[in-house]
Amino acid sequence: MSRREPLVFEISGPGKKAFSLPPLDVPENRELLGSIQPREEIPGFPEISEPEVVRHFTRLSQTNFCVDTSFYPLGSCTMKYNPKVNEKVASLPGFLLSHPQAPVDLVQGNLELIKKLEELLCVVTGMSHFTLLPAAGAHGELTGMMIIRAALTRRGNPRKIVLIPDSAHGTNPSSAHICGYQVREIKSNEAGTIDLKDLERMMTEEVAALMVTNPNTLGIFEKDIHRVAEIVHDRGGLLYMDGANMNALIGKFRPGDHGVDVLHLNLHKTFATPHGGGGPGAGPVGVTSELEPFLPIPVIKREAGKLVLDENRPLSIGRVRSFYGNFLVVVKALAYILTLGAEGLKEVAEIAVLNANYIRKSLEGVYHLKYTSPSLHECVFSDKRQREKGVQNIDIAKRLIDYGLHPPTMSFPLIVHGALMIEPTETESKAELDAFIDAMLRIAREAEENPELLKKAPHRAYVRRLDETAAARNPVLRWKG
Amino acid sequence: MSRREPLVFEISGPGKKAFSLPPLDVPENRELLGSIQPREEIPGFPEISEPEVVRHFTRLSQTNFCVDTSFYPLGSCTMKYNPKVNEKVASLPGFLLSHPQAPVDLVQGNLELIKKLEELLCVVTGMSHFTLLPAAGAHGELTGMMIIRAALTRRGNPRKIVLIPDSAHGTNPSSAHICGYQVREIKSNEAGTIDLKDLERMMTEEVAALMVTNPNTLGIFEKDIHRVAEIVHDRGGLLYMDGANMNALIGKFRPGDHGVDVLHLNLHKTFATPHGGGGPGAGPVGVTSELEPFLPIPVIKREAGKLVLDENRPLSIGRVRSFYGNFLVVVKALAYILTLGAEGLKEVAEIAVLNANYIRKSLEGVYHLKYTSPSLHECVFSDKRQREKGVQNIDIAKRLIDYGLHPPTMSFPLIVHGALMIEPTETESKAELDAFIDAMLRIAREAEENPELLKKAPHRAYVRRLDETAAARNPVLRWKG
Amino acid sequence: MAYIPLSPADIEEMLRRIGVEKIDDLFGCLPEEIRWEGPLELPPPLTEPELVRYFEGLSAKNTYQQYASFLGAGAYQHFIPAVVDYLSSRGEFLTPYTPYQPEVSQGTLQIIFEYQTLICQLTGLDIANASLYEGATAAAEAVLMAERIKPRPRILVARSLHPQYRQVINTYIRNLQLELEEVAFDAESGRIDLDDLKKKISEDVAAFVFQSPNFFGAVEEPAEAVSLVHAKGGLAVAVIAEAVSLGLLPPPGSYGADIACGEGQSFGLPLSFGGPYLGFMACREEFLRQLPGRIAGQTKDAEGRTGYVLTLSTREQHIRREKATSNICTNQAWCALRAAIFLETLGPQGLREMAYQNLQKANYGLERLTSIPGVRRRFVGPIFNEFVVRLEKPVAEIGNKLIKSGLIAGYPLEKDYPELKDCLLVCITETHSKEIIDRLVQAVEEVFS
Amino acid sequence: MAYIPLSPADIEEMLRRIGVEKIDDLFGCLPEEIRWEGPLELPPPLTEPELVRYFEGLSAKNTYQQYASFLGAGAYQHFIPAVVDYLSSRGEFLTPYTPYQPEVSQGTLQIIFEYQTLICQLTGLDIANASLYEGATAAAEAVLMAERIKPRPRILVARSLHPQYRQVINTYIRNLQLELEEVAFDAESGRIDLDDLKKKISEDVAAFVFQSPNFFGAVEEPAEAVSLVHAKGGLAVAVIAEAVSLGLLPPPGSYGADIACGEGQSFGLPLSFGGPYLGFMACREEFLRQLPGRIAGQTKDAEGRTGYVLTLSTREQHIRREKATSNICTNQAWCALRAAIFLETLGPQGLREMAYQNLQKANYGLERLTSIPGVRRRFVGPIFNEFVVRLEKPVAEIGNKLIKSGLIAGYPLEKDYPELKDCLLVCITETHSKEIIDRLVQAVEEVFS
Ligand SMILES: Cc1ncc(COP(=O)(O)O)c(C=O)c1O
Ligand SMILES: Cc1ncc(COP(=O)(O)O)c(C=O)c1O
Repeated sequence: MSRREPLVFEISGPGKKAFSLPPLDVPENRELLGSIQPREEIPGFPEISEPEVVRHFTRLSQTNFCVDTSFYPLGSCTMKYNPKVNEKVASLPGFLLSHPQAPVDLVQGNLELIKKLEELLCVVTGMSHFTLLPAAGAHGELTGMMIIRAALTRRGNPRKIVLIPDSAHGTNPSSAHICGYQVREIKSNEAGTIDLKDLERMMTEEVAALMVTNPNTLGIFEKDIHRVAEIVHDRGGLLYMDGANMNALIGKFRPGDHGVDVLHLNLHKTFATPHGGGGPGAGPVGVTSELEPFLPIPVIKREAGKLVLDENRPLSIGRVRSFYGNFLVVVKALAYILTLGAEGLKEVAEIAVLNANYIRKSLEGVYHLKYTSPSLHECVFSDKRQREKGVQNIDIAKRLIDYGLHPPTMSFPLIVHGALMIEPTETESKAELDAFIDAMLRIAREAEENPELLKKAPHRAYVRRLDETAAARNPVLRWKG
Repeated sequence: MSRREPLVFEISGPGKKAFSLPPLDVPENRELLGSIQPREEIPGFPEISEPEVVRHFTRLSQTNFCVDTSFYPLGSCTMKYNPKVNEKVASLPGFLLSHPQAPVDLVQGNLELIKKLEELLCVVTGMSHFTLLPAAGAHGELTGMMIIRAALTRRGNPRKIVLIPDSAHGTNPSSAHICGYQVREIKSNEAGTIDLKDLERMMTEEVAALMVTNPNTLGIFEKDIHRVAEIVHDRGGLLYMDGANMNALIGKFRPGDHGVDVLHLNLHKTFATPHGGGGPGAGPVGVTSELEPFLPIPVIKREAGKLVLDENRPLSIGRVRSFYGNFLVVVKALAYILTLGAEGLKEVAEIAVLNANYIRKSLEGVYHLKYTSPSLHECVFSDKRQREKGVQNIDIAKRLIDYGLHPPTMSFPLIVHGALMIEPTETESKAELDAFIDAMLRIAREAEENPELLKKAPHRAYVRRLDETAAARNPVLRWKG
Repeated sequence: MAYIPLSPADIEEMLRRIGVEKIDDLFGCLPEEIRWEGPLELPPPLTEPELVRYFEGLSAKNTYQQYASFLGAGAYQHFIPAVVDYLSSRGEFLTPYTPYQPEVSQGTLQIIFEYQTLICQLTGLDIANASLYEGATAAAEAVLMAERIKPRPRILVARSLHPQYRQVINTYIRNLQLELEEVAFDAESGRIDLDDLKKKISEDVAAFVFQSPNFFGAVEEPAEAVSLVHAKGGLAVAVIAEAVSLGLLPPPGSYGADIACGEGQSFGLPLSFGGPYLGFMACREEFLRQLPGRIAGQTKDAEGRTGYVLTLSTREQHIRREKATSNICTNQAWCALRAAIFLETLGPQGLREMAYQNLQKANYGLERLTSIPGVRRRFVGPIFNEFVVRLEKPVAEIGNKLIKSGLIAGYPLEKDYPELKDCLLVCITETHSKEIIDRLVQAVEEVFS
Repeated sequence: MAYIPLSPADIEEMLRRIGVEKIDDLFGCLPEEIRWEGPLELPPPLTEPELVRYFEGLSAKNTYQQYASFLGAGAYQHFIPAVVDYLSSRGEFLTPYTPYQPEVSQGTLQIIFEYQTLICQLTGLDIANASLYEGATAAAEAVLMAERIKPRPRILVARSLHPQYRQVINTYIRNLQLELEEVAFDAESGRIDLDDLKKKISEDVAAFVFQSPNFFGAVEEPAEAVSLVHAKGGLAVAVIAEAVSLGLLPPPGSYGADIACGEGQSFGLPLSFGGPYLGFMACREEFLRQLPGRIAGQTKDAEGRTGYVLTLSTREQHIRREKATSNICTNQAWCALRAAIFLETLGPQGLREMAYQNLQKANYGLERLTSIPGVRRRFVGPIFNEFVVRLEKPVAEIGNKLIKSGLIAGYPLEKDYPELKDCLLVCITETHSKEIIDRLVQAVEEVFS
């Protein structure tokens, strides 16, 4: 009986409107477009009033789970609290209104801000230089791999292959591929980490780089990172680290100190910028000083007491996007670091790891844990036990919705069949964790006693379970009226 | 199973915090309070973190129905759409940051703004002067009645009695009473309006004023307003009009042209300022030029090219609140009038009346309509038919909740037993009206077929029906831990 | 028009259903003679870009915000955490009305319940209401309430109560056969003159109303005054105009106040040229039935779960009409919401720290200023975040000179207290950095040298 | 710390449950040798008031916003209705992630579906994705997509395509054995030089990429160019850098574009120093399986009710890994939300009117400016809201003088087009009043007199 919000196109009515401009204040000239026929109408484009706009989006908004309302333990995504003061400072008029093509003299505040965050990220990671241009993690990977390719090309040979552990996020192989590399998978060992022997075997002169995620997507620290770097470097390769999981390590481990040549961070994870329903984020890339010449343009530098844009960099990989990155995201991340300081950031890692281990300990024995190495910021269970009753990870996930909880990540790591990758982050209270644990334990019992209940879940959401197969089979990708 | 948000006191944990100030930057002196013992603690005061603050209030917010999400036909309250740009202009720093004790030279923008709205309200209502000081409708009534009393006192006799129709809102008699008057009720006639004969009879030399609401709370126009004014004036009384229902009349009828001596408006009704979950509002009072000397202080006047505050007004009733009224509400109301202009305001009244009549026509015959005079902006049905099945207005109201609709007003007018006072306003679409009509028709059928369903409603709200009797019998008015 | 969601076709169809030809037919009930036919003489409508420009223009005509200001006198500049704006601007808080229908208003109601509890905790009293208009009318309501409890003809108010509050009380009671009398302040300390109180208190006094910190910023120690009042069977009404002081100073309950009321603006409401602000009121449990305004209470739903409702409405105008405890209907709920967010964000440590910094900084400023020859402290005794200085040059002249240096030094007391015509009321809060205080000191020094 | 909701007691209890003594024990998996032990050398933490002050300081260091600016060149100042900020700032939109779990993300998903439809309607193409990073990477993705559809070694780009877009395409393809070649612009009209295109087009060209209105503001009539490309079996990729133009100019679908992509910043995103912006992409239905990025689709739930999901994810990296159509994961969903609110608020009339005013005002400015001796129109033919003028004095000198009068006259073309070193690109939108345009004209006049 609960009413469903129609599509805007179904609310539309000819003649309704929500917006007007002031009357044109220059003499009108009806012959400006020459032989070009201006379009007479935009078929189907919706016409609604302002109250309808507001209701439409407000109602739709309420059907979303989000960090502001719900525990959101989506593994690998670091769904932490997004501080509200950061939104406020990112809306200051000097930032919002400044044009990316403005003369640099008039936007020194912006350049100082970007430079500042670059410097602080160097401090945090031990890398020697950062670029804040990439729009997201994957974009950072691409940028980073391009830097590696450019550096190796400069050394004489870009090489052909990139090694990537089988536990890696899908963007890693995809980014390497767009950069012109073939991808070879390294199998994880029983501890869930890189098998050094395998690495030694595969790390040939053909291999440009190893892309390692640390802690990896199982939440396990690649403790041999030092040795890994040695092997890669010995064979003339470079070491790329996917820093998407830095929330576990911040203030505890600086990749730049331990042989990592290129690193990307996700500001929308570790540095608390909001995920926006899928973006925008930012994926800054840090490099060693050796790789600095290859950074994308523009690079901000200080010259005669002011900040300028350096685009004249012959070794640069070139431009990876227009303008200066997702600037407002950068503002928020800087605000976050300045608020937390050194102690605060370390506390982030500590509590993130505490929370994950609290969950792990509370669910171990009830859910199957394929890799039992110590967990850092997340733990990856599987549905192995529940599958005996025909219950899969997706059923558990959908049942969590009935308890008002966002499900964990299930799409990876691919090496855990039926994965439930749980990352609570440090911004969850014990009460929230306990509610989640409690729900998971109940669900495990329900899986025993009433598996159908789970397979039909969710029962109490805005919609019942949606048919994703049908969606892909008969794609309806736009309203057609 | 849906989780309920605990009280903040239940989330509290010693040592958690959401806010810090910068360190004290002046030399500390520990002996400043002399013999006064600073309080050591505030027993029970909650300690929570910022993520918890945000979740707490966001979750709670979602349990509210509101104009931004729901049709809200609460009669007599004019729950129209609150334009968002008005919120924006009311947050401009020049308004938000200005101190009420600032030297007038430094706040000329504010004074101009207030003056402007005073003038425009005069245009809209035909009154000769306005004060924007009152904080709400009832405060306006009190102010207005004080003005009447002061004027009559000046004429020689404040008199003793105020006449008020039995259909009036409860604030009318209450305000008159606080102003030192006895209240006498005038019975409504069969048309639902003031009985002129009765008025003639009751309008003695003892009577200070008649408080009339027009259109009255039945949504019916007091068409004899002219004659009413004559009668009151002939006997030396003054005519007060409660303008809470001006949404029906704006651009169609100006009270000041027809014998009304004092009028209050509700900016939070007719002029679209948000209701804020119960306030703030503003209840400006308009008066004839004869009554101008009695307006409360301060009065803004122009003097040597600038605006100043006149507090030296010997006949004034005095000060009715601190400072200059609910200033930000005034900003929003001015924005509304300037956006709509003359044509827009008239359209407001027209569509408000159209919408109400559309509902009336669609429900007539199914719900009982005690007064069949033409409706303006609202129509008042009753539960008379449904009561035969034991179903009362409250059951209908609670059932509407199950359909995602806010119930109408039920607490008055007292002359309609089991009232359902429905005011759709002009900002509802036909689709919203149809959904409401449809629900009301279904509920009428449900009342026939399954009265228990209604008596147990709501079934799908955040809570089931709440026990108001128990609340009043054993008042628990604060958390005690 | 942007705010009307009906298309011409919708209107046609609706008119058809109603059975009239045109909208004007629906106004047939307005006799032609009295119908307004012409267009209203209003300015032509503004589009959104024009509207924004117009108000930006007005906002910019205010220059106050460009000054470093030391104004208090009933409205206080405090820091407001970003979450207060973020949360309170949600449509679910801005656009519902009074929670008459509790099942669809649990958010509003639970927050009122929390707010009432916070006010009780802060004031040290038993119960609180959901809000009143602002401080001055709250004080007036307290007087009316006291008189209902103790129907006696005289009301005493301290002369150190905010002058506007005194005026409002006077406006409210002058039609009610009540007599208002002022109790002097002690010329040396600025506090309640106990001798004067002793003289004036009697068994026909319904209530004694005083403010602490008082209008001069002096922190009262009201226990003795309260005893005097109680001894004659009257009620003690404590007014708090600077609510942040409750984070540090003894609560009204601790010194025996029967009713505490005042202004909650300091709890997360911007200065906003004086409104909307937040009237609050708390009292002892036994006076519950005389408390004005809305009250939220806890109850159970049909399934036994806890929920909240407006309660005890038999006190209110919509039930009791002329016999109600107040005529208030629309109150300041959204301001109370902001106060609740503010207080829950600050917590006991944050509120205390804020109050403590006010105390420290104001005293620092007081000490520095009064070390300038020509500037003297007017009253002895503890202050909170305001204090009175006596200037050896005309206050207006000094004020004008400082304004030229971008400073508003304070509130001149002459208008309200002719006897203090050479005095200035200076307010310093946690928002004033040492640097800005020093700037004031230096500027005053210059004026006096 | 404000963002951590655990009390010391909570931590104790949790450690006990885990069975370790202290938090540090949980980091045992980090070998001691590689653990960072010291504190990070970061500035001391700022409290909220300090943080706000710090950023206010940085914001104030930007002075750009004090100028009347005629900059466009890929980023456009348009009016943004208040509802866009109001609605998009809701936590329910800001703080969820990609809607992997559709049952708790119907809001996000339905809005993406609406957004995709709006983009299809505006571009006149069949399908659209949920967003890409911004205009330049969208163009690069379009090139990669075209090459997957037509695996051929050469890519042609119009020299009148935004210089930064050309550079980004170059960065993306240089590791992929693809060759990039520029197609000249006609020296007179600034449009695509069809002769040059004819010379360069061949059967080994995968795609021809052009922009309309192009970087010089000239409105292309691309039908002929598109035919030339199609005749050789290549794909025509239309780039739109100024999305508001779609409200008035013929949509890419109407002139045969196979893929349309570009920058959606004009749809409700503030200038923000260049980001976050909104890459959009639409194409013909047959290319669906090669489209990069997320796509929302309609489906049914278990009770047969309509709902929305992310679909066709077999194109994407999390399923296909190195064989995916793109590596994109996090996109610009929130920017697409803002675009959807913006477009639904403007509606067809509003968007058309906005575009129309851009056209009229820019042409008014063009005419007025070029009536000044020393200022000449560089290209003939219709423009939208940007145009190029040739100045008879050095561009930098003129620019510096105007800046002193508070004006930023436009974007000097020399850096990107040495052949246009005496030229300035001027942008005028609906946000420029006649008065401000006239002020520019007058200032330029003064400089030239
Ligand atoms: C481990 C890991 N690497 C890379 C990415 C890609 O980052 P983005 O989505 O910002 O492109 C993700 C994102 O979920 C991730 O979890
Ligand atoms: C007819 C009428 N008069 C007066 C009032 C009182 O106005 P307020 O609530 O603003 O005090 C109301 C409020 O609902 C009303 O409907």
